[in-house]
Amino acid sequence: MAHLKTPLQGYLGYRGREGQTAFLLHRISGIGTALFLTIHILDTALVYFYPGLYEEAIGIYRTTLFGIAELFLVFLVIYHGINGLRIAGFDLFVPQRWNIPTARGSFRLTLILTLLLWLPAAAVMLYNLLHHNFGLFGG
Amino acid sequence: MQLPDAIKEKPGRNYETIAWKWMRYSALLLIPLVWGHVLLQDILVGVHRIDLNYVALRWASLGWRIYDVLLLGFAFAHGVNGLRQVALDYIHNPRARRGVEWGLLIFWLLITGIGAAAIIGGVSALPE
Amino acid sequence: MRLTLKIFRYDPNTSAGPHYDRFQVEADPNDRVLDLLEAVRGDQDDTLSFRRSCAHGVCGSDAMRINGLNALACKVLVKDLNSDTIQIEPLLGLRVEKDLIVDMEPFFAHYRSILPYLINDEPLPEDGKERLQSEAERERFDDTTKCILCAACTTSCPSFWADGQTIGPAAIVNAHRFIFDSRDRGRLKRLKILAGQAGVWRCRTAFNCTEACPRDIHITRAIAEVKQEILKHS
Amino acid sequence: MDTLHTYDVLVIGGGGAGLMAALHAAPRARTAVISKLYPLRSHTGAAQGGIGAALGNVEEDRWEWHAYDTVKGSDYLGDQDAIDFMCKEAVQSVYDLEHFGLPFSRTPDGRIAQRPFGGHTNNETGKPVRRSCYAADRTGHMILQTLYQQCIKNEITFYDEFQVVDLLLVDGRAAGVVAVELASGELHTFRARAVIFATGGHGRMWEITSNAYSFTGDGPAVLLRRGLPVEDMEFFQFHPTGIYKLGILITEAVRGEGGILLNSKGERFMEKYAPKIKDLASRDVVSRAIYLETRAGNDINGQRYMLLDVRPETVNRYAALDGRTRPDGSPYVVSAEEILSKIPDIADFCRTYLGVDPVKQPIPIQPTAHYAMGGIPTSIRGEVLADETGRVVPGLYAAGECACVSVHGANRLGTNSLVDLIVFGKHAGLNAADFAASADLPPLPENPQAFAGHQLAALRGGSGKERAAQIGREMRALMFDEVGVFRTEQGLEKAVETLQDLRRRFTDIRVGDAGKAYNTALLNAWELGNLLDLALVTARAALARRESRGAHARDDYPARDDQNWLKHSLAWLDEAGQVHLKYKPVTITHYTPKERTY
Ligand SMILES: Cc1cc2nc3c(=O)[nH]c(=O)nc-3n(C[C@H](O)[C@H](O)[C@H](O)COP(=O)(O)OP(=O)(O)OC[C@H]3O[C@@H](n4cnc5c(N)ncnc54)[C@H](O)[C@@H]3O)c2cc1C
Ligand code: HEM
Ligand code: SF4
Ligand code: F3S
Ligand code: FES
Repeated sequence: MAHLKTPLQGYLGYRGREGQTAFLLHRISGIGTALFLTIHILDTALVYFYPGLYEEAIGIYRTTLFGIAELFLVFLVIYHGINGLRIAGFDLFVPQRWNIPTARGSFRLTLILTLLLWLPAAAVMLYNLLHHNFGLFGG
Repeated sequence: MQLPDAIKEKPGRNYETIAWKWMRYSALLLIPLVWGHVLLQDILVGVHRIDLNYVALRWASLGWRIYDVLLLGFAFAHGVNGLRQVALDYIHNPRARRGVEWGLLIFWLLITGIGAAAIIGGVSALPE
Repeated sequence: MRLTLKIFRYDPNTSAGPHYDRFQVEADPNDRVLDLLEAVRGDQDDTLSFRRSCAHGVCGSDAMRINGLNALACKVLVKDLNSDTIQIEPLLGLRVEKDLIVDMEPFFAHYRSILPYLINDEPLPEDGKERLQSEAERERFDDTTKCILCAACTTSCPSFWADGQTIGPAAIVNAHRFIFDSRDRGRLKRLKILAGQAGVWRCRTAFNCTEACPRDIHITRAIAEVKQEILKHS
Repeated sequence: MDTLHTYDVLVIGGGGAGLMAALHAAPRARTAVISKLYPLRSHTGAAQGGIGAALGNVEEDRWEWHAYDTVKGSDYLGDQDAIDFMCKEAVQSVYDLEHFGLPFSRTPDGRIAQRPFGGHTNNETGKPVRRSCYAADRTGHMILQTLYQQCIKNEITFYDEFQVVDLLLVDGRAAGVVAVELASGELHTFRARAVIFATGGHGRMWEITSNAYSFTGDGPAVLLRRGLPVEDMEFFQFHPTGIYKLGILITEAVRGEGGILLNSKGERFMEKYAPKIKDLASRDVVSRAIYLETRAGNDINGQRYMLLDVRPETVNRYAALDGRTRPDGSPYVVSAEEILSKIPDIADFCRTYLGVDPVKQPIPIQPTAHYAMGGIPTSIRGEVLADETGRVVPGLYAAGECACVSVHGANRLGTNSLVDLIVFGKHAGLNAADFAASADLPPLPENPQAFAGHQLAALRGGSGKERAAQIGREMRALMFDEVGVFRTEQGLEKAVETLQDLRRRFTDIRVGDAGKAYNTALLNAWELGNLLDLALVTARAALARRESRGAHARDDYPARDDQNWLKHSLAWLDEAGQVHLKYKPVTITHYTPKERTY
């Protein structure tokens, strides 16, 4: 990857607006999800190939560190989903509406929706984490 | 607007065009599949309650198996094609590109195969 | 008011690598950034190199990064920047030849690759006069005829940063201008070119192009329209 | 890279004139275009108004009417054979542009749209005629783009960012040019059978101008240095409404929509100078009025500008006072939206550069140096003329704003420059290709780069006592004050003297940039030298012409004097810095000079 210099300069130094942020987040969330999904397929497959190892693997998911990572992961999956719908919606159904006000507005809406969906989910997950790992809430 | 065209070479079906459509149409399906999965596993059930028994219980139902096969097929194919797009953005040497594309193809087949085997095979009995 | 210009410098004749120079200039809030560059070159350091010609945003010579955003130096006023330090850098994604001057050839090569000229070998009207075109047909591609090929869009596009082979928004805008011209007959050929690996699918709707365009062209929309047109014919 | 190139035809300049010439020379001759700017950056792209041609798409029109209007507009200094030729050819040339793909605006029946423009009339009724063919308000931009597109299609060879600094002449015949490659700083020698100059105007010698930085008169200056004359340099058009300080053009259309010019007392001063048509008087008249008001101390804030007020309330008030009506007889009442829809680009310029919304605040304006009527003397065939007898320099052609055919005489009509580019650019190209087909390749002079190299070396090796930027500033201020809209004997004498002094001081500058790649300082300094030479010639020719005609307005000789001055000037500049003037008659075919009233 000898050609990363310019993109990095751009991603870090170019003062792009909503569109650039949306693109970067979408890319990061996509790659992140894809990598996680790979691992997840493999560990789930243990139930068939090495069921003995499965419990150990799932044990990792129960650690506090992963619990926190999971919060992020869910955020990324929600964001990627909504933003993906946003992109697909414009591209497939209203391509003529791809202009600056709608692009900026729809991205902000995407962020708001993501937060709205994520906060309750995060609360539940945080509850589970605190409950199981720290014995709170009457654990 | 109907326009006559002198040059009849059509853009035709090429891989990039199909891939672009695929990313978008699969996206529409992925929302219920992926979100449903995440909602169920990570939030409603939670990792602390997931174990072999839980998996075995779920896969006892054919419906869930079909759901998971679909999820695996769509999400992973979508994801791997996404990774391909990202990789081709940054890798320009034609040979390296071909390498990446073949590598990802094999990676996709392999992982999908493993996943599919598990879903079809189900939970093996724990060796006593 | 007094301003500091922080300008990217690179001179291929010396071994020194790229660096930034600072210049203090006296500026009027209504000055164009181009005026400040002229003042620096005229009175402080004549080794500073940049391109310019029309000085009012119609020739496309002086696209550069001003405080991190692509713009024409002659269309950005000091007062609109709201800062005491103005950072001026060359366009991203094209090789810097000297200071703010970048090699435009790859950019024009992409432009040429989409056959940017009317293709129509049919006989001309009998009376030797104009080909007819309705007002609505003319209106269809009006927006994309405004392009001055300044490269502000292409060099703000993350896909172009990542891969200089990407055809880039400016070339697509110019293809759009012909694809939707009712007099043109080379549409499908252009669509085929744009459907390729380096073509329209590289656009991830990052919108930097549309935000940067000094002619306010709806670039992303034009790209989306070309994408739809390809889908229709594939 | 090899620095010797050989072609049949060389075109210097990638603007409208140059590209048109290249397109017409290339099919029959090995052709290359050399341009100091990327061709698409040429100033042709700035033209907004339109291109005049008697297509008669919206109402009756004839090319003969166009010709008469042009003769009259030129204050009878234009050569009538050339004007006839241009106006007749204009029609086909516009159709050619359309066939090349130019996206003209359209009429409801799908033809090229046309609109009225100052000075273009129906000769029978005297009423304005819609003759200006346009593509929104970007006609020049579309011409430039379309011609460049055709050049790509026809695979024309381009040397982009090569600045021509010398013309090679062998036994009085063109043999090629010498150019600096901007990227490398190297000198290149181009050999050719024929050379066409199309380098544009030289408005950058004035402080306030609508012209591009690149309009430095390189072509005429290079030829002057090689002992060839320039024609009618005293005639330079000042457009009355340029944006204050910046000079960016605000088209006449704004006044056409009812805009009013106001001085610091809030007076509509044009009433004093042109009681009948007031703010819609011709360009030279309005520019002069603004200047006189300034001199009388009626400028806004003492800052040498006036206000152009196009707010609906102002427009409607004066329209009522004037009894202005719509075509259907109803009173002329406009809304802000209607005004904005007619002048979108101007509104954009005002907002960007002044922060002024033209329908809410008046626009500060002042006259702006706009267009060079004078330049390299050429025949109708585009051949460069060596003297007052019409002797042709074999193999040397010129077209566009740098040339003087003369079709614009003392004052150019709006839309006629683009016609000039297209018609004479095409014919210069055709004729140069013809010439190249029958001529042999002239030998190169010995040491072809010596003269150019010497000029550039002098700029680097001066004493450094003077700064180029300072000399430039002084020249521009001087030209604007003394050789501007209004001229007087005293002022012109002072200008000639000061310019000679500035030229002496210029030999003491030293370019600080010692590098080769993109040494813009060096080439800018060289361009300043060109401007100084042309400024001197302009001032000198203006001093000599003791009459007022078209754009040349003498305070002390306010009347046109056909007895003594119905003639073109030709100026030579010798090495000692002396200007030598000669004159040649105007070609008059069927329009006898009479007083010019509108
Ligand atoms: C703001 C504005 C509005 C106008 N509106 C109208 C209008 O509505 N209608 C109309 O008819 N006219 C109009 N004009 C006038 C008209 O646009 C110009 O006169 C005309 O475009 C000049 O064309 P050209 O081809 O001669 O020069 P340009 O288009 O400027 O081309 C000059 C070329 O020469 C090249 N060049 C210069 N020096 C050198 C050198 N030393 N070596 C190599 N190359 C060189 C440059 O790179 C450039 O490519 C307008 C002018 C202005 C400024
Ligand atoms: C939840 C539903 C999902 C939706 C609606 C969705 C939608 C999309 C869309 C529309 C794109 C194309 C973006 C573009 O070309 O500009 C995309 C790209 C991508 N997606 Fe998804 N996706 C979803 C889930 C996933 C999952 C589960 C993964 C991981 C396996 C994933 C990984 C990727 C990757 C890696 C990209 C490429 C990103 C890039 O090019 O920058 N997506 N997604
Ligand atoms: S589309 Fe806009 S930003 Fe891009 S080259 Fe054209 S004018 Fe410049
Ligand atoms: S910035 Fe690039 S990604 Fe698309 S919207 Fe513009 S071309
Ligand atoms: S100098 Fe022409 S666009 Fe800025």
